[in-house]
Amino acid sequence: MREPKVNIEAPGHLISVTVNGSTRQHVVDDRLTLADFLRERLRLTGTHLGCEHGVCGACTVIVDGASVRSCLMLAVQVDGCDVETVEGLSGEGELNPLQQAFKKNYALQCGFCTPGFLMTLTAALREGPIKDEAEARDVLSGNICRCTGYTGLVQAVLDASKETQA
Amino acid sequence: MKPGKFVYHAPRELDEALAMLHEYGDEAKVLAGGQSLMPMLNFRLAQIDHLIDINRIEAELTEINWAADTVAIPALVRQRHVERSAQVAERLPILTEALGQVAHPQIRNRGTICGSLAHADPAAELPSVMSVLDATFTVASARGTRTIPVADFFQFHLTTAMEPDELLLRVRINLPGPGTLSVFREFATRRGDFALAGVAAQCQLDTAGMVTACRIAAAGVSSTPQRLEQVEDMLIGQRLADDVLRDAESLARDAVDPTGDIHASAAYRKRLTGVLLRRALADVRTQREVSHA
Amino acid sequence: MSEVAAKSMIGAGIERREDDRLLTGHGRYLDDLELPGALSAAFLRSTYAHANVLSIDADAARELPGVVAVFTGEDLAEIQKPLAPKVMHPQLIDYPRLPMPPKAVHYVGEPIAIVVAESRYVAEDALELIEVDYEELPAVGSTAAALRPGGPMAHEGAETNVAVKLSQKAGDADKAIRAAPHTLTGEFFVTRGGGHSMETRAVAARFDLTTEQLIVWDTTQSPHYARQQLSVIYGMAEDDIRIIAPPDVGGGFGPKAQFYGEEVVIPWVAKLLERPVKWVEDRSENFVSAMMERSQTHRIEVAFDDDGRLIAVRDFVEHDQGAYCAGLQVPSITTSTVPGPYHVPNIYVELLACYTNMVPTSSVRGAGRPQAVFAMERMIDRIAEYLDLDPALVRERNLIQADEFPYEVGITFRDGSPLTYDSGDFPALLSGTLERLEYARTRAWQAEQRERGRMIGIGLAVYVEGCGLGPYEGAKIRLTNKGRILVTLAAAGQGQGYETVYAQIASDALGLNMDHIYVTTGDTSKIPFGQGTFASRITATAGPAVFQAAQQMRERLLDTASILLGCHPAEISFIGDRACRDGDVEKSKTLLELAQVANVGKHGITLPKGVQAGLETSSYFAPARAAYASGAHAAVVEVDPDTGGITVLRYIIGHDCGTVINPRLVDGQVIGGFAHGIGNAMYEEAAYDSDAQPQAASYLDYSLVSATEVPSVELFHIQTPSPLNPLGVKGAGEGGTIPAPAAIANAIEDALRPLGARINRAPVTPARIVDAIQDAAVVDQPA
Amino acid sequence: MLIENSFQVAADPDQVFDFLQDANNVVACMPGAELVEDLGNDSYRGKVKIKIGPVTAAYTGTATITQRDAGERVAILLAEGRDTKGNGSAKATATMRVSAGADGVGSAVLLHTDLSVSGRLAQFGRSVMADVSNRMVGEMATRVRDTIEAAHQVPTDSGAATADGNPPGAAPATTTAPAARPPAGDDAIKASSIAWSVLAGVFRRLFARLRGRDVSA
Repeated sequence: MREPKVNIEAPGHLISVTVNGSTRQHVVDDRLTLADFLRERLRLTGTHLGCEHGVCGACTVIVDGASVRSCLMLAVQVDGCDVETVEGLSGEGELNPLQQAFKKNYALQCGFCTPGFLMTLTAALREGPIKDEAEARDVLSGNICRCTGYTGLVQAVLDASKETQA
Repeated sequence: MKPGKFVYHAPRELDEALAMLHEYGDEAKVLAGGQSLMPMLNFRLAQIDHLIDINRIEAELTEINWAADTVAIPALVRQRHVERSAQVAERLPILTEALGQVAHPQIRNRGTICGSLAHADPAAELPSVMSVLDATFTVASARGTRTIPVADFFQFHLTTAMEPDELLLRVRINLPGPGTLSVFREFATRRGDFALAGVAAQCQLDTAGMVTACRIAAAGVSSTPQRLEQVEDMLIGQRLADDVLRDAESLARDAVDPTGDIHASAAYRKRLTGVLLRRALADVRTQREVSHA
Repeated sequence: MSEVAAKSMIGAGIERREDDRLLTGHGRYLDDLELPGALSAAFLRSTYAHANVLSIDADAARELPGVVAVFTGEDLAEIQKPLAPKVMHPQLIDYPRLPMPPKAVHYVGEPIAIVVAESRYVAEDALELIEVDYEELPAVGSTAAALRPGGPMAHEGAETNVAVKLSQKAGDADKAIRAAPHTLTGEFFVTRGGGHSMETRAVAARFDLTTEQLIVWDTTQSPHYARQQLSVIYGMAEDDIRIIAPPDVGGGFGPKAQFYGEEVVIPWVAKLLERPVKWVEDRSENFVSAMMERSQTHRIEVAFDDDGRLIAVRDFVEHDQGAYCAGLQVPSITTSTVPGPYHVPNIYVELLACYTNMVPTSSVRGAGRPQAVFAMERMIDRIAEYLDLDPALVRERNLIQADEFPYEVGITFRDGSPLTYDSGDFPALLSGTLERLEYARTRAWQAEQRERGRMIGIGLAVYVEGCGLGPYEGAKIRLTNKGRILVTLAAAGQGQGYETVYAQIASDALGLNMDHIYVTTGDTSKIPFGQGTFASRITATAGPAVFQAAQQMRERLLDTASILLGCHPAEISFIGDRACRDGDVEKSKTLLELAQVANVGKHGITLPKGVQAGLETSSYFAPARAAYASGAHAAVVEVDPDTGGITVLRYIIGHDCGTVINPRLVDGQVIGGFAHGIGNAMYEEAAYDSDAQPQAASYLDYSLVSATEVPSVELFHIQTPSPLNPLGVKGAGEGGTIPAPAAIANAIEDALRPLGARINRAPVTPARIVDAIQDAAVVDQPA
Repeated sequence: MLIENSFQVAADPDQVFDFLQDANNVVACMPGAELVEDLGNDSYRGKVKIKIGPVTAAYTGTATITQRDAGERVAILLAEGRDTKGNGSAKATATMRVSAGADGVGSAVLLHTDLSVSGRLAQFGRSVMADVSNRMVGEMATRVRDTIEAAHQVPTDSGAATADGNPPGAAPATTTAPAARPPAGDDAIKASSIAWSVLAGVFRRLFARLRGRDVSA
């Protein structure tokens, strides 16, 4: 017979993580999610929490080159990783081609889901062009937008794909 | 929707991880991709005291190991990696095909093959695929390693034959011989959803188009992936003619006893299993026609 | 910067001003606010659908380190006052909806205690330590159960679960039906669905001890309504409560227009604790506490002549009001939406709003209209089938014609005025839709494909949408001391692009380039009165208000400039930010200069003769009555009878919302609404079991549509300007949603016609299609 | 949710009914369940732990035999429990009927259970809960049979599961429930439930103190 094991003392973990190119060191609690770490500790509030169970995609960020749900990762897991968030997409105040394509095609309304879409697409477009509407819809299907009906998003993906592959 | 408290461990060595599992047993959970466990922790459906993250283990757990007639997929191989492997597409096309239907790329980027199998959701794609591939599961604990055949591995919803102190080290698959044809078919309400039902089928056909061997498993219609042995028996020695397909459909429909829920009635799931099987077998037939064309 | 004043910004599809910050991660949503020292709150919610709360033991939770306070309903007795229904009825049997009821709970998810802690993580830990002793009571899990004789009551001691009976009457439907050559009946059920804005609800508050003012940040669609409610409940002056809807709100769709217990509890707790407190609803909570809508059963009977011309419609409706009445707007709108765009000489609609033990219902994008359109449009198809006529023809024969406006339907709309369609051209909408569909060719193709075994179906749905409701909306316009035009709206936006649209409208009225105009919204301290964003009303109410206030401002600017330039106002025009005499920039005053003279002034020095101090105008626009937008949808679908899989092959929308201010944004509203409609048609279902336990409490079970489920849409507009406002505008936010379930269900039933399967329920899911095919097969078997 | 279960026991119906009248016996056969206190008047305080993969729920509550008829060999048990973390509750009314077995050999036990679950587990996968409940009842039936048969040491032809050399708990031959899992899982359930064997309130406070030492995140 054993007493239930419970957390006696959580000293926290020192992590070192590169976020949008700059290295940050923080002590984080065991259970702090990556999304909350970015939002609360680094105050990078562009990453949004829409469902916290990995369906809506609003919290999508890029970790070591791959798009992931930041609500389904712990902050302590990104120790030593390279994390990219929406705040890192455009330098010098200019919108990057993907962001411009979003704006031009009315691919956003309330904007809450937008950072997740941008990060998903950023990772996807690095892998190669997105050729047609069907492929665009497939790439978009891991993120939910309640406002636009996706028409603008599809067009933005196709435009950005042309632009970035040109 | 914040997880309850737990102590996070990130062992660097497999032995260290196994020692922790040995110590904490039922109060610990292994974190690989986390794409099933983390939502449960966030919902506080799962509450654990120790989370053992195996992602930092420096042993060779991230590479697919190819041998002459088997392939082993160790614990940290991500689904996306397998999905994109040209070698997998060539040697195990059913796995590639099924992975393309697992959730969405962001989930597959983190999710591991072994993690999904250890999670043992009967509606998931991979358990039924492993059933037809006749996979064996190598599980490790501080007490040693053992292998479990797929028929024994899946026990119930989210429940496998693994003891609380065991970790799924790798899944090993015998590579299908030449001429083996396989199909994974599922039907889901939305792209990336868990299927209302799914069917994995692998058949060997002789030069005359006669089925000489076959394995069929259904997903989402039982508390584990369900082998459809009655259908397999019936198909052996048959050509995949339309009437045979219809017989297979009705056998499959009768062989499963699913539970109805808010998404679909039990009757629908039974019918759907039959339909998916018929279509899977038709695909097999088409594959053969193409390869013989 | 353009050197020439814009000619007409109304109608221009310009890019949105909001986008740059939203695309770079610099949006300012409520949870992004910096509130130093803020505590996190979490609510304990009932796990029972109906129970008495015997006791709550929160001692262990209070002892948890990191927990600052735990309050039960009893601890906050002073604020346990009813949240009044938004729309009342004299016969309504009302049960008090308390912010955090101390004694009894009436739905799963009802808040019963609040934990305030240093972090949300700790607050949720503490929730698990609170022990509640419930006495479970029988629960009502559907309207059918609510109306079952001898069944349980949603509220203990009640004699009936019927909250109110609403009815509408024109002519004598009973008599007409008795005398009619043909009648058909149908029974249709539309299930519950939610708003599901991607940002959930959230409230943060700070009590300023120095000024004794309460500042509340709230994701509400109706900040002024929230302020008024808080003022009543707290017994505080409205001026001491400032509600700020943050600049960015992640979608509303109706549920955020309602007023909730959490909005009462959070500011009060902040006041008690003298610390800022923030609560951000998580998705789990959202599933069981944000208001929902839709659930209705229609038993409809139509009478018609040999040509399919409608003689009478009689519809008995059961409406799921949920556990409390948050307002009767939805059932009321349903009753007046039934007759739609058709000549119906005899109408009788009777609606029973029923209490159940589920989350209260209120408006969700579409608000009572999709259900009525579903019932009516399905019956039009059934008439066509019965008479072996083309469903498009039956519609054409019954449509109100373009020269019949204003058209009095003979019943009353929810704004209290006679249901009078202001303008429209329904035949043009339908024929435009059919033309784009190449209807005759598509029907021929359908027949041909049917021969080959493909189940193709074509579905049509035409609707009229009451929108642009009163009572009023306001706008203030000011020339700031920096020389820019500031437009202030009471309405709070949820992503509709208010900062862009209202600058466009103001630009036209001012004759000034948009670059000099900016817009703020949703802060009760900036404008004294307002109503809120709901019922597709803002463009038709705030739009004219902005337009009028901007016209006044233009006069004021021209007057001031003309005095300074020594000419007549008519000689002034704007070039860039300069008010120029005779178009000459050498003889001009900049907006900054005008502000310097009329607003800033010179300390102690008299104003130039004739100049009026303070360049500020305001306007409140109160429409005479609601405006009516309209539209026609057509769907072509293919059904796989084996799996029940549905593929939408084509979808066409003809839409008329009067004058279009920004076509790109209107298209976005319509197509976004359409996606919601597709969800209602085929995917979304907030299922409850018979014990009223929610069965779809995550996105694993509640299916929101993604890009792969929403088909491409071919959209066209016709513009019949509303005579009810100077801009001629109507609402645009819901037209995509309203008829989509009807059009899709009509198309599916059309596809299945050879099998005789009936689709009587939305959403239509693959499983239900196959089950319906099986049912039809059983019925068809000879006895 | 209705769960129907029937099984044969190679023992006299009255013996079987007597066995089932003792709450201690029944609870000992129920996976993850234990009795905490006899409250008198056929009423007991107890707890049940359910574990489905990483999902766990622990219920504490009371079980009362509300009706018993030795002549008809019918008993009705009402069990109500609350999740120890406040995430819901479960309530079951179980009607047991023992009759003579087919052809007058041994006994037939009919178990009719009406189960309702509220809260989080009800919201997540009702169909899974149905399977879980079925399985629990099935497992209990198997154990009841095995225990009675072991006690009465009657060689059996109906209890194929014990006769064919399978471990107890595996593959009940005549229950309608899905195949139960091998002993490893049972032990896991048991081990956990023993770990929970502290009165709920006391436990919670202990839990609070231990967990609460560090406030972060």
